[in-house]
Amino acid sequence: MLTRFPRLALSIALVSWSALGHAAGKEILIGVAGPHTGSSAPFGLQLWKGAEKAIEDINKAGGVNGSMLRAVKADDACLPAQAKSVANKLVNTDKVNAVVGHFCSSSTIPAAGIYRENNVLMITPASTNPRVTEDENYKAKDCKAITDKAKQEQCELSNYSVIMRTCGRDDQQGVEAANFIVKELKAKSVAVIHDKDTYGQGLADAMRAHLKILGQKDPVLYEGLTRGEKDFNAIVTKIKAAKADVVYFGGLYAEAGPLLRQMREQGLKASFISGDGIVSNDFLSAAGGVKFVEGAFMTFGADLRNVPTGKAVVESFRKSGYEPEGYTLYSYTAVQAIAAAMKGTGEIQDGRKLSKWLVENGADTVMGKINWSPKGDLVKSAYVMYVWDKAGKYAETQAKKL
Amino acid sequence: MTSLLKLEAISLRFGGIIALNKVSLAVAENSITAIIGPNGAGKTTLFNCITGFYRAQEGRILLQKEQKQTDLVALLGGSIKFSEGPLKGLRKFIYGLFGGTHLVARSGVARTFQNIRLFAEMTVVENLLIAQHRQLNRNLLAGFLNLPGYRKSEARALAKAYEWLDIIGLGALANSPAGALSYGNQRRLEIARAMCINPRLICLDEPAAGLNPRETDELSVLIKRLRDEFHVTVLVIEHDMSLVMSISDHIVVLNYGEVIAKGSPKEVQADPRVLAAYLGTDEE
Amino acid sequence: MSRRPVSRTMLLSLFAALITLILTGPLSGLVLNGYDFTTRFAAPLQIAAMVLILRFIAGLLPASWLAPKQKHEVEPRAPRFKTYQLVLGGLVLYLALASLVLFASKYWLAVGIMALIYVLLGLGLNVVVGFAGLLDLGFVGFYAVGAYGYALGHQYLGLGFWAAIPLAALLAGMFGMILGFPVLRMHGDYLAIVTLGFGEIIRLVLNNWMAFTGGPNGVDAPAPTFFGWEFKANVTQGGVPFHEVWGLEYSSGMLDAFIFLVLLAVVGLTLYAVSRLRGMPIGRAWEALREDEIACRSLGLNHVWTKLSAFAMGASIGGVAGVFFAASQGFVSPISFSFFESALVLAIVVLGGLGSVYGVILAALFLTLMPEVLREFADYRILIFGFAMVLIMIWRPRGIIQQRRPFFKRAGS
Amino acid sequence: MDFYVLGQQIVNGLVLGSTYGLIAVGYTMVYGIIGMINFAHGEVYMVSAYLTAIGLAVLAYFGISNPWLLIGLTMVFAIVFTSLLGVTIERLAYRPLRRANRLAPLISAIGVSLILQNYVQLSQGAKNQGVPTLVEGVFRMGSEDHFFQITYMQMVIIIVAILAMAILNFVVQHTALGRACRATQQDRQMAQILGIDTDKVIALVFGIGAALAAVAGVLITLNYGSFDFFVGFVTGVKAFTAAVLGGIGSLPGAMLGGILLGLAESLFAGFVSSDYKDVFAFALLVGILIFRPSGLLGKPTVEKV
Repeated sequence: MLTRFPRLALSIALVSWSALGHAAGKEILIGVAGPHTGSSAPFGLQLWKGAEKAIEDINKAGGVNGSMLRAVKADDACLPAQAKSVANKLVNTDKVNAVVGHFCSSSTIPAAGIYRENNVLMITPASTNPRVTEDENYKAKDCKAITDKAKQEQCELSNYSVIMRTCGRDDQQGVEAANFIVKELKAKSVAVIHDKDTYGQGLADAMRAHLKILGQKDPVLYEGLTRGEKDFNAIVTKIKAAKADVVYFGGLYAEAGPLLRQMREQGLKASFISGDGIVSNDFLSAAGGVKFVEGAFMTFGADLRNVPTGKAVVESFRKSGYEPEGYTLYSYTAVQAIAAAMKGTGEIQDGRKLSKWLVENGADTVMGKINWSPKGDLVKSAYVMYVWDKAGKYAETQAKKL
Repeated sequence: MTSLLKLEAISLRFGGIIALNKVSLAVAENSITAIIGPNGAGKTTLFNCITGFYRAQEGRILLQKEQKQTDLVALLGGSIKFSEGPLKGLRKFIYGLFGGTHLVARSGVARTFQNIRLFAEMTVVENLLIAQHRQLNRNLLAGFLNLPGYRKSEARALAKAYEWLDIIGLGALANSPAGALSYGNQRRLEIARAMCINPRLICLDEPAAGLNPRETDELSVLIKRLRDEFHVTVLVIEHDMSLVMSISDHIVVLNYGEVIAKGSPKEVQADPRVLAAYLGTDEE
Repeated sequence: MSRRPVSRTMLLSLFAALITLILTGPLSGLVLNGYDFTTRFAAPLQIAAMVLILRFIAGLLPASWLAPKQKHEVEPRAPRFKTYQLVLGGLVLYLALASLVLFASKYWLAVGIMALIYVLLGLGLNVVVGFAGLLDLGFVGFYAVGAYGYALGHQYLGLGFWAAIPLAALLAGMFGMILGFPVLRMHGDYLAIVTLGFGEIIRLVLNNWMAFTGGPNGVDAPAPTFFGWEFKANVTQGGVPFHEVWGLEYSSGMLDAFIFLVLLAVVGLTLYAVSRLRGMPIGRAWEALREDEIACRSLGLNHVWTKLSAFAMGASIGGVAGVFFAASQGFVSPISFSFFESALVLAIVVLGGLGSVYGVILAALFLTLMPEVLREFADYRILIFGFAMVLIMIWRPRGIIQQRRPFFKRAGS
Repeated sequence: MDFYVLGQQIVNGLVLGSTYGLIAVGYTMVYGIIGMINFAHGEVYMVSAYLTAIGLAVLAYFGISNPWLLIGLTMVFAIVFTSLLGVTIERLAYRPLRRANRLAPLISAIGVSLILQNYVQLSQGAKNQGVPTLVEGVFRMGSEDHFFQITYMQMVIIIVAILAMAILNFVVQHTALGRACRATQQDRQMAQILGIDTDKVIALVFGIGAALAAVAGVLITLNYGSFDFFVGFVTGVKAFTAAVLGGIGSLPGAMLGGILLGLAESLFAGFVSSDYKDVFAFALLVGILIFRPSGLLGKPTVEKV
């Protein structure tokens, strides 16, 4: 309501001001799409904060090719239909030059179709489902035979995907988790729980598949829970009865928290492992305190807060009173990559040209130097196993590198 | 005269209470038969049995239709017998579960209700059109495309509806909501609506309740017209004894679920058992 | 027009502001931060001040402006236009709306498609709730049946768009019957919760049955074609690209334009059919059933069949809407069929005015376009939406448009 | 079947069911008196969950650390505030619609729940919130690693739920206030003629319903420790289902329906499949309503001809 009225007024003023700027052709628009309503909203905020900050920093440094960047916020509520709608709006009405987002894989996948169609570069900082960058209709064309120079260039360009990401893929993440479970924890029986969503179930399946490759017997339990619920006692009792010594959960922190807490409350001492969906300080409060999360494992990309290249940015975030957790810095990275490509090519609209440049040159970002495959996935994206400690913080496990 | 409706030893119990105990009676074709009795005598229950809202537990209710006899109780389903085949069994099951009242109505028994049951939000003329539902062209496609056959059938129904509106004197109010009519008009409209299903027997449940003397007089004229002009048989429950005596050809007296007397108005009036039943309440 | 005394208005406004202050105090003034909190006392004060001002202004307005003014019944009226005039008007309107595809951006076309889909859903639910008076909270189930029917039908049976429309209508209609059967004996709100349960069951099964429906990942739905013309840059269904046939430059908006045009025609036809239904025997029977089931039975109407036919008719319209949804989205997943959608469609029917087909159109446009227009307000979007729902209901409890009953003229006069 | 596993699942079901029951009572009361489904009731419960956390944080700020005192004071705070909220909602969103058709308040209620949900999201942020564990301790039966258990907090929930229902049932059946409620329920016009201020009675019922939601909010929040602005919807739908299952309008019915639903979910999830537990719960509802169209303890509607 009125709580944020001054900000609302301000943003309206900004919109009208920047509309003038846009008319002068001096502005580059970056769409930032993610959930701002619904239960995944905290992640949408992370995406927004990261992108907003990156744009601010880039503008402070003089912008891109003399133009200033501006973020356009889009709320997809993690609903596929809404995601398509906002993607359409970003592309056709706001006429953004590139997009950072979306968050939920289930939203990113349908939205990606629209960006592909319109040749707009989209970099997702968070959607780890493999299908995001796998385009079924895509077939790499052989362009060598084409003699006409311009046409050949066109053909080669079409082999680049405008859908990219700054995060890893669930198949990589699942592999890391499975390795850890088998080699470090030496688990005998694993229970796999997921949240019946594209991301969660995809991750759980990827992990399960790799367990099989490692020669582990089938999980003693493979079940879905319902997102939004808080009482998982029945499933916990079931895990207990199945005598699992490791519980792997594919899903987000809001369900992971209560699940873990209820496991501990029922006296179940099995190790708990999850993926990057629980990378948020809110996991702590969702689980009901330090004593429940202590010892919980999770896979996540390198914590950018510890990467030397990101130090200054992290400091600056903290000074403004915001802890750049989870995907914040990945979103920051995505904007940096977009800006770098625009600087490098001098092009601000053609998504394929931008992605071609990124694939060929890589980008220097807060993550350090990063490179992409032509598909749009990171060439090197090491997942690392983290563990939550007594202080309610997470840190890389001290285990030997596998 | 032959009898149109014959009740043979109808019994109905609600829990331990015997609502109807071996009621037998016959209604002559083209007559006006009144059922009277003190409150709680089982009159409306009997009506509900005849019109298929309750299923009599024992006995038969036979409706004579040209050469054919229909057992109205059997229409409501009943115990499923394997010998009858699966189709009939399924029908019985469905009607047993949801009631087969509409089949009774379709076989030619119409009724009105003690507490008027009009379609209040619909217009007067629509009330009459619904009653003719079975006689209309209900083909969806014909309706959507407004084909001639459909138009003709609607026009016929409308003509009949207006005909009845003229009979009950509501022609001017045809397009106003039925719920907005005065009480007396609602009573008459309900009778007209029942008549629109082309019944052979019409059961009127206290049609004069709540009417003023002038309206009651008009009603008695209307009821007689139903018999004389439209050749339907009328069965009426009524407390207004002067009305009953003036219109009835035949009277059945019910008390505690049993028939205690029947005969012409004169005979019934003289019957000591009837006087006893009404003692202290009504001694006309 | 009477005015209430200003001093009293002042007092009432202050009271309202005080209540607001108490109610928003803890929630807006104390913001949770872990197990701790931070204070933001300005927020509740601001809200209370706004309530004070609004309440005061409202108090100064003549009372009759604010009071809900709606007559209980609207008298039927003889139609003002002849049939051919209406048909002609409809055609002109269709052409006018169809010409929108030439101007509207792809985004607004997509919004328009969603708006029309909700009009269709509203018309379908209107048959069940508005006409037959059966409160159905699981309508989204039929929508899902239609959408998945198209997507899965293509995947497993190779069904095309045009075959899917009648088949989805049939399939959804059948589901409507199946749902209708067990609820025949239930009344009012029991019916509501059982239908809600059915809607949820359909969604949950779609979400859990990985092997058949693709679970949460959903299924791709093919783009519609028209006599072998495909509206894609590259053909995938063995047709010819539309833009090549006509020598046009390819634009991704062509597919949306095509869907919009077809959908517009379907909505027009449905609109015609549903408004005809009211004056037809079956529509009258539905309404009669809503008014008094017992009286219906006494008139020989088969209430079982009548109820089932209402469910089936409503459901098949919902199923058709589902096909268009799948076609325009290009893929379907269970998240799109949550209970909230059912509530939204119900809101369309009730806000529009029960039984009123034109009200449904207005309400559907309002409820789908408003959130898009409000996108500028980002965070406040749903909040404003909620307030609008409550206020419209108070302002016009019988819906935006109250439908007149059909008028029946005496023959020959 | 392992006895301890079965026992644990039954305990799980009873606890879950009691939480449903507590909220279901609010639905049933409002339905009983004005025949409307108060869809915003789940959101009222959600608000009370936030109030619990705010109350605890404020009290802790003032240095109170006795857990029972904390819970007691928070409960009082939540009840007072939430009832006021309930009464205000009734006054603003439902009372103007008293004479409208049955569906108008339903839509208004959906509007109110959207407002509450988004107001809380805007003012408190979208993130998950939590409260610290105040009551620890558990009662176990069985051997060291083969047991079933119930925590003290879970026991409190079950006891309070049954107690609340019993007290309310007593109030409705045996006090002047209850008589006024029942009279209003049966015939509002007649009750008014007889001098009952029906508006007041209805407001009161909304207040009591909301107060129960507050009790549920405090206890459930303390038990599960975490909540967000979305819990009202998820729990609300289940609680509503429970109220209908038990026979809407009947207070013991709401409790019974809640416990039955909780047990059904928990046992089905535990021994068959948690993926399909909600399918089972709704199928159970449909099945029961087919054979008892007015719910388990609801009065059958007599078709009076």
